[in-house]
Order: sequence, then C-alpha cells, then structure tokens
Amino acid sequence: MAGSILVRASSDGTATTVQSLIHHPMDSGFIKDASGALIPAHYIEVVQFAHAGTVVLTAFWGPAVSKDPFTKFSFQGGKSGDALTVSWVDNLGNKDSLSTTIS
Amino acid sequence: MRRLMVMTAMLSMLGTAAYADATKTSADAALKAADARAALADKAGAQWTSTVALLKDAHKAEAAGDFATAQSKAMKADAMAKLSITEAHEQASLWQASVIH
Amino acid sequence: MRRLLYAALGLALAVPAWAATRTNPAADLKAFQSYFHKKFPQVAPNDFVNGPYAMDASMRAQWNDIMQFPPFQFSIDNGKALFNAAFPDGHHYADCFANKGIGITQNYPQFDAKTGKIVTLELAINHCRAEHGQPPLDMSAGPMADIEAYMTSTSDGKIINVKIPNDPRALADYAAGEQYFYSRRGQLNFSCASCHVQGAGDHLRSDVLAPALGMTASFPIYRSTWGSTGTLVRRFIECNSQVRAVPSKPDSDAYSNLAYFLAYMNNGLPVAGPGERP
Amino acid sequence: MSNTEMTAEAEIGFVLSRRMGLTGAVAATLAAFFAPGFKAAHADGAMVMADAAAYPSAAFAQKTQDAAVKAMFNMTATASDQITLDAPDIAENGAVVPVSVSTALPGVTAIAILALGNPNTIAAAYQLPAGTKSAVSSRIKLAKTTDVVALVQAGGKLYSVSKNVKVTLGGCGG
Repeated sequence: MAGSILVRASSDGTATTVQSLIHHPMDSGFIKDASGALIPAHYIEVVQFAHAGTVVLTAFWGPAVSKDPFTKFSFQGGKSGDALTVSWVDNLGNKDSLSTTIS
Repeated sequence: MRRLMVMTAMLSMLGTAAYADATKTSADAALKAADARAALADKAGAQWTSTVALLKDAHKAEAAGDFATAQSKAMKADAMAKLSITEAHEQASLWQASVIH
Repeated sequence: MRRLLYAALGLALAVPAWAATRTNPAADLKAFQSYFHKKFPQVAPNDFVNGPYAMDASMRAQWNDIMQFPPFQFSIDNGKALFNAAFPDGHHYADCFANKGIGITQNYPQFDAKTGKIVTLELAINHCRAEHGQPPLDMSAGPMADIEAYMTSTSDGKIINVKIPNDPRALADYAAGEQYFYSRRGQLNFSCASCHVQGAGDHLRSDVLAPALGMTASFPIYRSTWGSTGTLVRRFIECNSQVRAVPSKPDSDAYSNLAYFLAYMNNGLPVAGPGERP
Repeated sequence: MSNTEMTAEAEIGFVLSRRMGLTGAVAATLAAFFAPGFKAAHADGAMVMADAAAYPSAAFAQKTQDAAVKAMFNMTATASDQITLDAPDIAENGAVVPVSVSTALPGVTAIAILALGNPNTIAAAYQLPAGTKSAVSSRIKLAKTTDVVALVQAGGKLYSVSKNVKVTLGGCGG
C-alpha cells in the first residue's frame, strides 16, 4: 500500500493546518458486488498524525467514513521544514505511513 | 412518439400473460423469432438493455424446461425489439425537431 | 489531385442545399451557447464548466469543501507517473503529442485527415500505445482515466478550441455526433438532450441535471457514485444504460463523434478538469 | 459512575479521556526502541505509528446512540450550543458527506461524529492532545436521511449537538 497517503501541511507561523487524503476503499461490508456477493468490510481503523514525533491527532474510524478518506485539522506550533508523519492501519492489518515536511 | 410510449407501457402489462399451452416447439419458435428481431435491432444500433435481459431470461427458462415462461418472455422481447427498431427509424428524422436553433 | 478533390468538395459544401439547411457548426455553436445563457441568466458564462455546482448553492458549498483536497488527486499523481514512464522501446507518451502532451487537451477531440475519423484524447493515447507496441487501455477508467487526468490537469484553465476543418468528412463526423446527441434511444425514449438541454438544471431525485454546455470541460471526472475517476466514454456508457439502451463500444465512431460535437459546443470555455461530480 | 459500575464493554472499548495521549506516547516509545529503522529514516525523532490495539472496536460495533456513547466515553452527553456541526441540509451524495465539527469549549480532548441512521452508530472519533485546535473535518457515508450527532469531550464532560441531513439516492447528475 505504498503511496496511499497524500498530505499537505502548512504553517502560518503560529499554527499548522493539515489536510490529508488516504487512498483506501473503506468497504463497509454492506455493499454487494456485481455478482451479488457481499464485499467484506475493509476499512482504516486508526490514523495518527505526528509533528516531530509528538502525536497531534489520533483518528478512529469505522466503516462509515467515506472511501479515500479526507481529514482536516490544525494544531498550535509547527514551523516550515518540521516533520509531519501520517500513519494508518486497517482492519485487515494493512498499514502505511508517510513523513513529509510542513511548508 | 407518444404512440411509442403508450405501446411501451402496454407492453409492461403484457409481460405477465402466461402461455399455459406452450410447448417446446412453440417456445423455440418464439425464441427464434425474438433472437432474429433482436439481431436486427442490434444491427440498427437500437438495442434496448431490457430486450437483452428478457431474451436472456427466456433462454434460461427454456433451458430449465419452463416453456410457458420462455415463450411469454420471448414474445415480449420480440415486441420490444420491434419497438426499438421503430424508435430508431422515427428518430432518423425526428431528432432534428429538438435541435437548438 | 487529392487537394483538388477536397477543393471541389469544399465548394460543394458551399452549396446551400446541404450546408445551409443543416450542418453549420459555427451557427450551431452560437445558438447552443445562447440557449443556455438565456435559460440560466444567473450563471456566469464560464461557470457552466462547473455543471450542477453552478446551479445550486448548497451543492457548490459541499463541492468547495471537497475540492480543498480533491479525490482525483490520486489519479493525477498516478497518471503523471504512467505518462512519464518509458515504453519498452524507450519512447514516451510525450513523443506522440504536440508540446510533449502538456497543456493540449483543450484541442481534443481532433479530426484526423488521414483516416477521416475523430480522435479523442483516449483514442490518441491508445494510438500512441499501439505505435510503441503496447496493448490498448480500457477507455473508460483506470490507467486511461489517470493519464487523462494528468494531461488535463496541465491544461486546466486553457480555452477549449476544437477545430472542424473544412473537410466534408469532418463535417459529417460532427453531424453524426449532433444526431446522436439529439436522438432519443433506449426503452425510456430519452436523448442526451432530453436530460442535458430540455431538463438541464432540473432535479432528478436530489441530483441537478448538468447543462450540456460546459459538460465535457471537466472530464475526466471523479464521480462519488463511481468511487473512482472515469472518462467521458464511461459517462456515455452510463447514460445509455440509464435510458436502457445498449451502449455503443467504447472506441466506436459513435462516441468519438458525440464527443467531438459536445466539445465543439464548449469552444471558448476554459478547461476545468479533472473534475468532481456527485 | 463509579469504577465498580464500569462495564466490561466500556473497559474493552476504553474511556477516551483516560487513554488520552497515552497511545501516542506508547507507540512513540515502541518505535524508538524496537524499530531503529524508522528512527534512522527520520532524523528528527521516532516515527509515530498508528496502533491497531488502541482501536475502540466495541464502541464502533454499537447500534444505538446511548450504547455507542457509553462504550466510547462511559458518560452521557448534554446538549450544547457551543458546538458547531457543519453538514449539508441535503447531501448531494450519501457516500460522501462533508462533516466538520468545531467548538469554542475549553479543554477539548475528543470529538466524535455519529450517524444515527447508519448500521453502526459511530462514524469517526478523534483524540485531540493539548495544542490541537478543536476543529476536525471529515467525509462520511450516510445510509439514509438521518440525524448526524457531534460529540465533544471537554474538561471531563461530554457535550453534543445534532443536525438532520437529508439523503436521497443519486442517479443522473453528472
């Protein structure tokens, strides 16, 4: 699942705004495929955003979060060039993480 | 055009008609006619998905030995294919009426 | 010799019997655009490329939210990687296109004077693949939509400029597209125009029917009902199915001609793709 | 509610306020000690990894608002006008409904989004460490027209606000 995370983090000097999009089907387990068989539930359970090693947001998701989930939040501090890490793990144990720098 | 819509509506009701006295021979004949008409509709680029679905059902019923259903669905498919061809023929000139001028 | 023949045919076109009665793209374009401008006086002309979002404030607000980080971004990124990857023979997609494929989608579809056929961007991409020994891509979604998303992103904002050369075959292709657009089909007896001209702006359940003007400017689109990015061909196939007509083949002349007609009707509008739709 | 009254369900689901900050700290420590590869890759410090063990699965399995709130927070919510729940009146598509929750309440530690008409009530829950602004935007699925509820845990108390979102089937809007 490499390359599943897109993230933009920008600092205005005092606070950092983070927007992220994660490529994931987020199958609810209630939808049938073309042949009528239920598509098994497959969704991200935990997402963590960390600024320079400190967690700034932990998200717990159920299957009701939309496909290719979007998240936006902001935190105090963070300056241009700081590291921002996003990592997720889904209900099947798949995981991915991405480290980027704040712009 | 309105005539076409009315006919389509009537057709939906016709679909429930049962052919209790259908035999393999009569069902086969109905299927053959419907297949041929559907091929014509295909050729005219005028096929309806509903015709295709009905034909598929008809063939399935035929294979299962349910000749009454096979015949009824084949006849409906045949009528729909006919309508779709009529639609295409009508539209060959009628389309110009809705062009923005 | 051929030139002479074309000149002769061109002359024939000038004869009112055929040309003036119907096929007059420039006049069609004017009538088409002014119809929508009159029907939706509140919509700024360039806003038509935003389809239903130009018609409904609440939808627009939700769209603005979504566009902060558009769901087609993955397609663009993937498409860029695909576009820049070399074929086994060392060539690239860029070698097949004017300006290396950057900022050119506003000029598609194009009329190919060699074959007399319309080449949509999807067909051009597959032609390029064939030239370099690669099998064609599915024209409706997946890698094709991704490559197109990337190419279109480099053309965002450029003014659509689809040309109909003075060639009877080009005019015939255009006319065939026009006929397809206005012809009713399927068990529901709907034409493209039923929904997107006469019905444009109306609600179908909660959805607002997009006006035909500007429609192709935002393709490829990420439709949340699809959950992925798809091409114009994918939408054609979907529309046909919705009126219960068996769709044409993705690479058919019918669809290329339809795309040609529709894109020509958008001349003068900016490219606004890739786009996002409900 | 006293500790002895805490149900097994609540313990499995865990109380967000108690675990606040702990998850990240534990994960960071683990990453630092057991995954030197990550550390090497990120000179600024340990890479924090999402921790599946922290997932409140019992809370997410609940089918009613009361049970879900109890499993997730082990407390009851009171309505508050201090929370802004930004969701459309009519969702253009039930599969993608933008929802934003923000509040001026001080000491916010968690925000949760509930969709009462969905098969499982909780859609998403967020832990907010100190320093993170009390505003989160997400996109959720709604199975049908329903009340969407935003919960905010602040200063050890739980507050809620709800909004009805209409959902109609999508069709031919492209």
